[in-house]
Amino acid sequence: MRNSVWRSGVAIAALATALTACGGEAPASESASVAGGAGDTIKVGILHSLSGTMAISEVTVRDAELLAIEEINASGGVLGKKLTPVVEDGASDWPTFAEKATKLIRQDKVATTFGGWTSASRKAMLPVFERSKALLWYPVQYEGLESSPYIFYTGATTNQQIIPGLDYLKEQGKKKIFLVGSDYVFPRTANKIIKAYAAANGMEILGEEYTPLGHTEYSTLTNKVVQAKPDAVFNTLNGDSNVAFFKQLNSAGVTAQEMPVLSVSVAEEEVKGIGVDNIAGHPVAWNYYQTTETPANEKFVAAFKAKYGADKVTSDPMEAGYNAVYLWAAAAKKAGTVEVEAVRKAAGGIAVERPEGLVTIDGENQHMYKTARIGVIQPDGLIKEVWNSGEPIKPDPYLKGYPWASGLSNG
Amino acid sequence: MEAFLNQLPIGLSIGAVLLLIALGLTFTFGQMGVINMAHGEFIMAGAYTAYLLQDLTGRMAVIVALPVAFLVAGLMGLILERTAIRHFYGRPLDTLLLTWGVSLVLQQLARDLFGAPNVQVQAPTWLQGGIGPLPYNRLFIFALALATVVGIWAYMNRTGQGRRMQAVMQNRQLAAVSGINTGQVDQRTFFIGSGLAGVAGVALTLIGPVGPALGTYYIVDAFLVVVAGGLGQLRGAVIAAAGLGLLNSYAEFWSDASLAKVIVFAAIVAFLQFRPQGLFVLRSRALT
Amino acid sequence: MSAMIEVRGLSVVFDGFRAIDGIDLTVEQGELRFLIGPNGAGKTTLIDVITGLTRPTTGEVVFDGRSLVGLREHQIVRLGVGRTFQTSVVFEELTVLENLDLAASFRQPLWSLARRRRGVSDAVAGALEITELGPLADRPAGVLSHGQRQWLEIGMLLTQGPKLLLLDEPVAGMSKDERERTGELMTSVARDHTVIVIEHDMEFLRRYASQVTVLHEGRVLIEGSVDQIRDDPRVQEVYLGRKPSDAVGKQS
Amino acid sequence: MNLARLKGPGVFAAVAVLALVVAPLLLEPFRLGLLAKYLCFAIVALGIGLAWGQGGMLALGQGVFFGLGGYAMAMHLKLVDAQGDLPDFMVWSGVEQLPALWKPFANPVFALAMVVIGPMLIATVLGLLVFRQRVRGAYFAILTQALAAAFVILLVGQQGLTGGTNGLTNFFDLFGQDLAADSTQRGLYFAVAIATGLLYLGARQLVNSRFGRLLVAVRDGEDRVRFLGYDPARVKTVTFAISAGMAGLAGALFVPVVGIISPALLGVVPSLELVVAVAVGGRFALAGAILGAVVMGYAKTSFSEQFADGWLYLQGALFILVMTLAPKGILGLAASARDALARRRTARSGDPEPPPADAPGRRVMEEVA
Repeated sequence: MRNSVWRSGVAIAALATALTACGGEAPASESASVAGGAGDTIKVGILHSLSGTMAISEVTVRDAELLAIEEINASGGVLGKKLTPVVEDGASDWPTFAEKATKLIRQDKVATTFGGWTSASRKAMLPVFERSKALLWYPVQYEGLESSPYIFYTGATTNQQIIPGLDYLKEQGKKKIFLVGSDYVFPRTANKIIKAYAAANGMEILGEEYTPLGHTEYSTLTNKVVQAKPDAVFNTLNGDSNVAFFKQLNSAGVTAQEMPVLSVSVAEEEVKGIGVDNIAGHPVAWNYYQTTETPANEKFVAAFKAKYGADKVTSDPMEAGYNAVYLWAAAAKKAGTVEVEAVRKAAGGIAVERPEGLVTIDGENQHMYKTARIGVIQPDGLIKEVWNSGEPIKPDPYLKGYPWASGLSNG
Repeated sequence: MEAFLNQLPIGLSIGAVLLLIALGLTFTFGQMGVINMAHGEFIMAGAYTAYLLQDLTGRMAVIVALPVAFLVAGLMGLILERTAIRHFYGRPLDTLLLTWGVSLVLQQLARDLFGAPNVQVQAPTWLQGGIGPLPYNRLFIFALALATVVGIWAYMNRTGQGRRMQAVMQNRQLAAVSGINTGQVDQRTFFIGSGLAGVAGVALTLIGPVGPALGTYYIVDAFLVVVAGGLGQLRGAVIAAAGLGLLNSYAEFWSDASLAKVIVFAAIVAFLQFRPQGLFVLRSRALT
Repeated sequence: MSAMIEVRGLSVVFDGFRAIDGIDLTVEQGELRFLIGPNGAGKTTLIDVITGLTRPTTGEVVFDGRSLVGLREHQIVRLGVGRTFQTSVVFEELTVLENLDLAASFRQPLWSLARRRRGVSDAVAGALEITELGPLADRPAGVLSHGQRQWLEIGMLLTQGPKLLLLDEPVAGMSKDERERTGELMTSVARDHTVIVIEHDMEFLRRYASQVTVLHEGRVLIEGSVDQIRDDPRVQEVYLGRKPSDAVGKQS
Repeated sequence: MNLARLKGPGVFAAVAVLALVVAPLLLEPFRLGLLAKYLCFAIVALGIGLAWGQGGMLALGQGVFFGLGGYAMAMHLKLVDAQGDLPDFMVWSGVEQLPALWKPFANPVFALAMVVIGPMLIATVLGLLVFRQRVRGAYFAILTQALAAAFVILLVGQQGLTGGTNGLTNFFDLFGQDLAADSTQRGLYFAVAIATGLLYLGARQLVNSRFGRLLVAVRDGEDRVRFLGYDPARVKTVTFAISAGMAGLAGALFVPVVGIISPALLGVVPSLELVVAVAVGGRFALAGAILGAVVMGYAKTSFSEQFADGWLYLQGALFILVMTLAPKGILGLAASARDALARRRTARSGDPEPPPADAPGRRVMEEVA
C-alpha cells in the first residue's frame, strides 16, 4: 500500500514538472497569420528530418535553405526585416512533421515554413497548414495529383520530370521498359503514369516490381530484370535501396550501354554512396544539376561550397529549397507584407532567374514553371546534361493537358 | 524456366548472407541467452572498417578487412560484454533493451564520425562479372560463409576452447562445477560472435549500402534465422539460413519482395508449431 | 481395494538412452508407496511420465480408470494427480496465503479469478493449519526456509484435493527436525490420500515406509515391505559399497 | 494504517485533478494536444506493463495493435469525410470502388467495436499459436518484433487499401464535431485522460485479483503453474489480448488527437520505444508504465526541439543507464531513495529499523527461453 502511495506521488511530481515546463511558454494569441512579421525580424520555419532515415537527404536541403536566408539577410532582408529561421526536426516520422508544423505555426508564429521531403510528410502536414491558413514551401519533386492552396511546390511535378524522362527514352529508341520502385506512393503513381504513357506511345512494359523501403536484397529482382531483357529500366527506388540495387545490377554484368537505368530519385548526393563505378553512364531526370550552366548557379555552387565545404555537392532538391526562400521573399516584397493571403495572391506570375534557369510561379496551382533536364552520371560523380526541354514547362499536376492521362486521376 | 532455375542458386546465396549475419548471434544468443540488438551495429562496424582500410589498401580493402573487421567488431563486443552484459546473465530480455540502447548510440556515433550519407567501398576488380545468375561477389560471400562454418565447426569440435564452449552451452552450472571458467568462455564467445558480425559487415559492402543505418536492415532477419535454427546450433543455423534464403527467393519470384517478407514470417510462425524450439534442440531435464 | 494408478510396459528413450525400460507398477487406493533406487534408476522420469512432463516411448499409464498418456500437465492435475519437485518451486513474490489460494482456485473458471480474493477458504485454512504455516501466511514465500517451502508445496497440493500425491524427495537437504516434521505431515496426509514418495534417505524410509518399490536401470528390481527390501541381496548389490549416508541424495 | 489506506486513492485523486483541471487551464491548446498524445502512448504502455511487468511477456510488437485500432478509427473518419465518395487517397491511388474491407467501417458502432476486437482477436490467435507451443521469453519477443516488421510491410504494400506509407490523414469530422476546433481537441484531451485513468484502475484491479497473482506466478514459474492445474497458455493469451485491446483503444484515440495514423508509428522502433518507456518508468508497477510513457514522450518532444542530433545519444544512454543501474525504473529508484531516507530518519530518532517496504525486494528475474 505504501508503495503505491509513493509511486503515485512520483507520478504527480513528474506530471507537475512536465506541466510547468509546458506552460512556461507565453500564452497563445489567436492571430497566427500576421504574427510572423511583428518586431524587426521575421521568423520563418524550417522543418526537415534531421534524424532518422531521411536525414541523409533532408539535411542538405536545410543547409541550402539556411544559405538562402543568410544571403537574403546580407542584402537587407525582406521588407527591411531580417529573417530568423526556426529549425525543427521532423525525425523521418510523418506524425512528427504534423506536430512540429503545428508548433511552428501556433507557438513560433512563423510567417512561412520551408520543409518536407517525402510525400508522406507533405500529406501529414497538409491538413495542418490548410486549417491554420499558413504557408508551406515544399522543395522536392513528387507524384502530382495535388494542389493545396497553402502549399507552394518548388520541385517538379510529374510532367516536368517523369514525362520528359519518358520522352527521352522514346527518343533514344527504347521501347521495352521494366519498372522498378520502392513500395510507396510516388513510385506507384509514377508507374501508373508511365504505363499510360507507354500505352499511348507504343512502348511495352515488361515488368513492374516494388520492394519495401530499406530493402537491400536485389538478386531476385535483378534476375527478373535480366531475364525480361528490357531496353531500359525506369527506376523509382528511394534511398539506400538504390545502393544495393545498382551494386547488384552492376555485378550481374548489366551495363549502361545495353540497359540504361533511368532514375528519378538519384542525385549528386546519392551517387557517392552508390559508388560511381556502379552507376556511371546511367541517365537521371531532374531540373537542375550542379553542372547546369547559368550565372545564378555559379554563384550558388560557390556560395554553398564556401559555407559548407569544398567537397559538398549541390543537387536538385537543394536548389529547389534554396529557390523556395527566394521565391517567398519575392512574393512578400511584391505583396508588401508577409501576411499569408497577401503573399499567396502576390505570388502568381513571379519570375526569377534561378540556378536552374528561369522559374515562374503558376498562380493557379502554386507549382513552378521548370525546365526538364536529362543528365548522365559521369565517372567523376557529377551529372552532365545531355538533353533539356528547351524552355520551362508549365506545371500540370493533374496531367490535364495529356489526353492519354485522362482517367489516371479519376477526374 | 531459366529464370526459375536461376532462383535456386540465388536463394542459396541469399541464405549465405543470412547465415553470415546470423552465425555470431546463434552463439551469443545460444550460449549466453543474450539478445544482442547491437549485433547489427557490429556488422556496420565491419563495413566501415573496410571503408577506412580503403585509403591504405585500395581495392583490396575487402580482403584485408576480413581479419581486421573480425578484431574490431570482436573487441567492441568484448567491451560491451565486460562493461555491461556480464551483469545481465539470466535476464535476456533486459539485455535486449540494453543493447538496443547501445545500438542507437553506435548508429549516431557512426553518423557523427562518417557522416549521414552512405559511403562507398570499392570491390576488387576481379570480383566483377560472374557465372550464370551468380556474380563473383555472391560466390565470394558463399565461399566466405562456407569457410566460416567450417572454421567454427573445427573450433568447436577440435579445440579445447571450443569444447569448453559447447560444455557451457549445454549446461552452464555443470560446466562451472567441472572447473570451467565460464566467465572466460563467455568473453571468448562474445568476442567470436561479435567478430563474425564484423566479417559479415565486410562481405555486405559488396552488395549493399554502407551507412549508419546498415545494421537495422539485417537485424530482424538475423534473429529469425536463429529462432528457426535453434539456439547455438551450427547445423540448425546453416539449414535455417538456406531454407529461409530459398523461401525468400522463390516467394519473391512468384509474388513480390513485400509479400515475400510476410510469407517468410508466416512460415516461421507455422514452423514453430511443429518445432517450438527451432530445428535442433539441446535437451534438458531442468524444470524452468 | 482398486488400483489408483497402473503403469504397464512403460519405456522412455531419450536420444537412444533407455531411461525407463519396461516398468509395470500398480499402486492401490489409499496406499503409501515409496520408490527408491540409485541415481539414474528412472524414479523421477517415472513421475514425469505420470504427470505429463515426459511422453512415454511405449506403454500405458492408467489413473483411476483413465489413460493419462497424451494429456497435458494441467489436464492431469485436474483429474486429481498432484506432485512436488526435488527443488521446491513456490512463487516467491506471492505470500504464503496467496500461494495456497492460487492452488485452491484452480477449478474456478478463469474469468471469475478477475475478482479480488476475499477472506480465506476452508481448504486454504486447513492447509495452513496442517502445514503449521499460519503465522507466516502474509509473508512472501521468498523468505521461507527450505523445509517450509516443501511444506508449503505439500499444503498447496492438499488444497487441490488430489486423489494421488507424488512427492519427489521431500526431505532432501532437510535438517533432522525438518525431516521429522515432514514425515509426520506425510503420514497424516497419507491417511486419506494415495501417496507415492521418491526417497533416498534410508533412515526416513525405515521410519515411515511400508510398501517399497526398488527401481534399477529403468526396471523394477523388487517390490515389498521395508524389511524384505533391506534383506534382499539384489538391493544390497545395487547399493553395494554405498554407505546409507551416500544415498541421502543430491543436495538441492 | 487507515490513514495510509486513504493515501493511495488520495494521490490518485490528486493526479486526476492535475490532469483534468490544472493541465487544461494551464496549457495552451498545442501543448494540451501533446499531453493527450503522450497519454495515448501511456495507454499502450499500461498494456505493456501488464503483459511484460506482470506477465513476463516482452511484447515488442504492440505497434501492430495500436495500428489496428488506429486504422479502424481512421477508416471510419475517412468514410465520414468522404460522404459516400471514395476517400481522397483512394482517388490518387487509382482505386475505383470502395474495397469490401472498408464498407462496414462506415458504421460507427462497427468501427468502434473493431478498435478493440480486432487487436484482441489477432493477439488471441497469435497467443494461442505460440503460447500453446511454449514459445516464450526471447523467442516470443523476437516473434512479436518480426510481426511488427511484417505488418508494416503489408500495410505499406497495400496502398489502395491503407494509404501506404502516407497512412491515413486529413480528417475533418469526429462524430459531428469539427476536428480542427480547439474545443474538440480539448474534449478529446479529456476523453483520453479519463480513458487512461479508467484503464489504469481496471488494470490495477486485475493485478490485485487472483488472476493478477496467477499472472505473476506464470511469469516466475510457468511450468510450476501447469502442475497447479492451470493452463499458462490461456492465462498468457488472455493477458496478451487485454494488452492488445488497450493498444488498439490507444490507437483509436490517437487518430483524432494527432490527426494521422501511418505505418511509421507501428514498426519495430516505435514499439521498442514504448517498451523502453515502460522500463524507464518502472515495469513492475502499472503507474510506472504510465509515468514512463509521459516522461519519455515529453523528453522526446522537448529534447528534439532543443538539439535533434543529441536526442539519439541521450535516448540510448538513458536505456543503458536505466537497464544497468535502475532495472526497476524511476519508481524503483524513488522507492529505494525513500527507504534510505526513512532508515536515516529512524536511525536518528533512535527507533528500531523498519523493514524495507519492498521486502524481500523484487528480484529482477525472468524466464529463459
